[in-house]
Amino acid sequence: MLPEMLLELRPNLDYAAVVVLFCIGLYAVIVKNNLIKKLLGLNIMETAVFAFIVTSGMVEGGAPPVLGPGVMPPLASPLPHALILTGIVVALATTALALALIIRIYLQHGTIEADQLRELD
Amino acid sequence: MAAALTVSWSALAAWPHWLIVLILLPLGGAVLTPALYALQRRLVPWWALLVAGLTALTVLPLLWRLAHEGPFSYLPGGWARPYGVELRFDEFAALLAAAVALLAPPVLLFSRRYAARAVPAGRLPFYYTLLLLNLGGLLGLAITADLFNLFVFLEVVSLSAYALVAVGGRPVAELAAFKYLLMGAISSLLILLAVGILFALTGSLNMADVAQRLPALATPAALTLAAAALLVGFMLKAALFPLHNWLPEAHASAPGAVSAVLSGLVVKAGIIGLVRTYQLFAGVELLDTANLGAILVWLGAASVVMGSFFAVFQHDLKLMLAYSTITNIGYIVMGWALASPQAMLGASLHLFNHALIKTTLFLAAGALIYRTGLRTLEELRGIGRTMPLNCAALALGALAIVGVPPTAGFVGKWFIALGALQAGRPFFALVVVFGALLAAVYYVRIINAFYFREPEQKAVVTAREVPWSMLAPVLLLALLCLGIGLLARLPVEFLEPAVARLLDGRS
Amino acid sequence: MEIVDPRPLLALGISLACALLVFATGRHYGRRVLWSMGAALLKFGVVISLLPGAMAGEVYLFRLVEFPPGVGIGFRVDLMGLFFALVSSTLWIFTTIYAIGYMRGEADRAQVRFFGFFALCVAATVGIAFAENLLTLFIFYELLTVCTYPLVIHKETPAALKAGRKYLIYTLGGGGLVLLGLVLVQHAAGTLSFGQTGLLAAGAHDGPLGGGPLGGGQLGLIFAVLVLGFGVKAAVMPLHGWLPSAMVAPTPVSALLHAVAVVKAGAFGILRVIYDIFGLELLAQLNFTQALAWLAVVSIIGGSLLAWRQVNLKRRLAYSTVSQVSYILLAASLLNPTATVVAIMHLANQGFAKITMFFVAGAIEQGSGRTEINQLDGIGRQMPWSLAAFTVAALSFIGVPLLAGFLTKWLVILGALEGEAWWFAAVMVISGLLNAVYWLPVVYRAYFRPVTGVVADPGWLLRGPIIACAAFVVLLGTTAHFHLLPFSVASEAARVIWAEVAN
Amino acid sequence: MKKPLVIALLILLALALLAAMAELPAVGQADAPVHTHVSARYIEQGEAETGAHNLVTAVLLNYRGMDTFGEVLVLFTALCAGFAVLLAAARNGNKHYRQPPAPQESGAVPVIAVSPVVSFVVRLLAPFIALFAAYVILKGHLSPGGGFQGGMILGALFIALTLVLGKQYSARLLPVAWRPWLYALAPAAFLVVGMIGLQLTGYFLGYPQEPAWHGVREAMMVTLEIAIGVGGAVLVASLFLALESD
Repeated sequence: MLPEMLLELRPNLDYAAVVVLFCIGLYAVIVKNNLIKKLLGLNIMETAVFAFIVTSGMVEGGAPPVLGPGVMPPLASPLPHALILTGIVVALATTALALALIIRIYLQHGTIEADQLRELD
Repeated sequence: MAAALTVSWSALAAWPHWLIVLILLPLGGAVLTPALYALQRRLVPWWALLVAGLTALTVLPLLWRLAHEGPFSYLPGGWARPYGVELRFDEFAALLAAAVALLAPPVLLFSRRYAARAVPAGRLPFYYTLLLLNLGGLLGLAITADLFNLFVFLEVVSLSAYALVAVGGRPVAELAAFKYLLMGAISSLLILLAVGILFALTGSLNMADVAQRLPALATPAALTLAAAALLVGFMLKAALFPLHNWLPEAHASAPGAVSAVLSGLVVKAGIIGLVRTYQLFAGVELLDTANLGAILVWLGAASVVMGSFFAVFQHDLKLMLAYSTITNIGYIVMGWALASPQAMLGASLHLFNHALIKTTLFLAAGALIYRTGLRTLEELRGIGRTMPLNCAALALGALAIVGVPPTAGFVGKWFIALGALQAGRPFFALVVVFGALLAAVYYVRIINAFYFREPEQKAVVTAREVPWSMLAPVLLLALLCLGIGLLARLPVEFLEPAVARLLDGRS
Repeated sequence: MEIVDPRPLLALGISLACALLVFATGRHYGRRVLWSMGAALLKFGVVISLLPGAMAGEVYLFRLVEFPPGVGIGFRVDLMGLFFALVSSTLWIFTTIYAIGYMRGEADRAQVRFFGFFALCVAATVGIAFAENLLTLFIFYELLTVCTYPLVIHKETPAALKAGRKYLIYTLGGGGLVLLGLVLVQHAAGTLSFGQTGLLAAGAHDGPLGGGPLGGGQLGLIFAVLVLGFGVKAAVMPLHGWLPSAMVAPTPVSALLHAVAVVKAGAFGILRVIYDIFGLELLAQLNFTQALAWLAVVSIIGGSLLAWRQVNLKRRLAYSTVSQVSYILLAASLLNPTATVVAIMHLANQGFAKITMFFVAGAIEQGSGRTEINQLDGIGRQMPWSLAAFTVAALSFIGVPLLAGFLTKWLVILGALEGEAWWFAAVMVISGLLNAVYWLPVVYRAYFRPVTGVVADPGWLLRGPIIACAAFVVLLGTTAHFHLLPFSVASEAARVIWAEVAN
Repeated sequence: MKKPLVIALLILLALALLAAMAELPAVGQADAPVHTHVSARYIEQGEAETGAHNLVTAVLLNYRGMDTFGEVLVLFTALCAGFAVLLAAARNGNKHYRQPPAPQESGAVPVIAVSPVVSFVVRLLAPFIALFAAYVILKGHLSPGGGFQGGMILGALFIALTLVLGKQYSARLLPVAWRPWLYALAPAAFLVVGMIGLQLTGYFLGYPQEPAWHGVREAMMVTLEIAIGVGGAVLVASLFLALESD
């Protein structure tokens, strides 16, 4: 079953990279003790999802969806790009707030290690 | 006279732009709040209240139109679906919108005096801004008919919610907020991933369009993954057991008015998400929705039992209320997943009623903390003597959440239990009753401590009722807990066709 | 003939208004007394004014609100409910007088709470009696639970709080069962309204939700759930544990628990289950009542045996209640007209006799601080009026003719023989003997042992109600066939119930 | 103990994800639904309908303007959230507040010794960076680029200047009295442009399509681009200042 799946996956190897990236990010979020590292893991996951959506809009031999002299179809789909621009802003916002919270946690507790924080409770 | 009134109402409701006004008002109001603070800081609470009040009024013509015409759409930019972003006002959107409309003004009125003490002065304008953003985001999330737009509004809601938890500056709250953020961000990512997969499969983002195109696909694994990612994502947002871990601390450590909004309204965003997921996949034959339903029913039942079970052992009043939210989310999800007309009706009713009741409870608890600074039942013993009105409101809210007839909490549970029997699954009717009993146990503990124990703390003995601008909203909401229970006929009749339509769409 | 009439609501409203007034202004002794007595008398007047019409076959109806469609709060006065309401509102008058005397020494705050919640409890009882449907009944049933709780923990001692907790766990558990039954009945029958011969009778043949006829198993489940749910309050063994513990409460509260409201509400609920929800016809086809009868027998004999073992007077009274209330269940489960009369009638018989004994026990405790039976030597000579009343009540329980209890036993025996269930008749005789075994020694001690210690005069506020209640015990036993007196009301109620079957 | 378990679970998750991904249309396949359904119209008619050469901009500001409105709201939310979490938490009368431990460095502004070379270079380059930011914002209309990207450059410039020239200078660059209005600029611009669209076309965020109105349409979109740019820059700059303030 597994080799069969891999065979099917061949045209979608780009997506496989996305899956690996996603899992690496999730691993960091779960296992890492340092809150900043957890946040980095989250950012890796975000990147994975963005990469996935942008990849889905790609077309073989296509040009970027910016019209102008000499631009010939096929064009990549503009929609995923637009979505991901918004997605990046959302990720930025989340990261900014998370960093702000981490700063406050550090000021209040003197540490940003998850296990030490748990003991403080 | 009555006829003239009717005509003018329908003329008013016919104005096509109410739906966009509904979200522009709170969001626009929020955007201007920091600037207003710079000009005239004392006006900010009143400004927020005004914005919330106007938003609440906006819901009225929308409800009128929905009741007379059925669901309707608004197309920003004028692009026909699926090319633009569609906004759509259906009964489930109406439920959440009505809850926001009803609860936002009392919460903001309560906040004026409450936040002045619970929130550091420099953060105050942002407290109001974030509250308005949160409410506006919830409205947007309720009415959007576009998958990606749903994600964007969900983020407005989530980000403001994370920050609101920490706005009071308590160290515990900041830690809880971070935990909440981490879980929330993961759930958002899962949702975005699912949106991406659905987009890759159908090339569309409009929910109705996607739902139409999904049944033609022959990709079981991808569909399952999309459904699963949406389910898990929204379950995390809704704090369904076993993904509830983040909720109690976040809701308990936030300032009282914020807890009310979080527990009453924000978790409902997850429920609305689950409803939308259901609507997306209802017609897909490759994917056995009954199986998904079966899982959700059990998770809902587990939430009911576990939430109550944890709540029984809490000493902190607000933690108790927070665990009770998990229980009630369990009821709603269970009712939905049972998928019989009465159970769905009950779940929809409970979505609204729980918002009302939990807001009452959290505001009343916030008022107690405002006066005494005490949080545990042991410390608050005897508070019923010194703050009788506030405690009476809390007691009424407690009765309602237990589901004592004829309060608002009864109706939803009643229909969920009946619906369980209707679906031929009497075990879940038993769960409803058992959950109500467990709830009775811990709410009796609260009432016992407040009324039948001698005060021990000095702060309790010297406590007075909170100022009227805080007491009035609490009392009003408590009376509504009773009144809406008595008037439950209206929402039942309003929702029945919607539920029938939803179930028809499936078969 | 159904007539829309607001008087049932009025009766409820009087008690509620009394509670509110007491809470608002009750710190003043005179006002507290005025509101309580005024409301008790006024309510009795309202309830009794319903009697002539009801005896003439009128049924008063008042629907208050319907919240989910088809499910609402409404009131309906039929004879059985009216009988219960009459018993309870008569006893409220006596208990109020007694309580005014009994509570005199207590702090104002405690008294306000006592009289306020007492009025609420009585309001709930009227609500139960006049409930038009099972939901209304359930609401007031739970209101009763909640409002009795502050009374049970009145003394706020650790023992009282513990008893209160036990009381709540038992009764809320029972309430949960009733709620479950409520959902099941609504699902099976599509309605909760009383006043048809058996809500479920229609559903048993043709399920309204298209689910086909209800099976015996489903009906059995509904019956078991409801009977056990109500049985908790009726203190059916093995669900009786809360009742003796609750004896820590002051005497008027015990009176409320045992005679005026709480256990009666449970028994009344079971009567409603049998006569209105299932209906005689349906039950006649099924064998459920047989099980209920045996459950009642266990309680009757077991309660008596346990009572025998008690050395504390109030605890002995408590276990005796376990035994006595089950008479009602036994009679009801016999399913014949004679037994139906007594099932209703015993609500009054047990109430008046038991309240007399509680009042006496309270008066003794108040006057001398004695609570154990072996301390009662010679007290009959010190408190002649009270102990005479006590003796009357005890003889009534034993089943001496011309007293209320005799009527009960006699009719149950007749009913049992009518149904050719002679062993239930035997149970009645054994129970009478057991009552003799544990009550006569008390009487003997009181009269024939030498006097020990001094007893303060209980005063007429306590003595009056005691004598009046004992007089009622005699009255109930002797005036069997006077029009509008309790026995004829109960007979008429039973006749109406059976007339519907005959049609 | 925890790690192997997590890894095992993640491998399972990865397999599930891979199974799903394997079923998706092949990457780059031109007849996938992504390309044939909604996108097809954007590519074919986008320029005519929106006037933007950059179709991403067309989608961003026109077809899915609501999303971008949501995006600037998210930015605004993040800004307020940052302030709500970071601003001085001196409490008014709540005894539960625990004073945070004093930060190691005393003094409000972390003094970073900036070498004269760096200072000179930053000041020298500042106008050019600003020009570049403006270019990216405005050029986004025609080719890759756009408001948000330009805004980030502007924000980075602001941070660099503050670091080099000190906090006093930042108040001159971004006057305190203006700040709340600048926070509101991007979402407010959307509201105004949306309302103008409502007046002109009858739809919120609608753009007039008649040839006579093309200039207006252009102006509306450029306004939004600039507003998004300024909003992004203000976010980065303000959060930086808020971090510094405590």
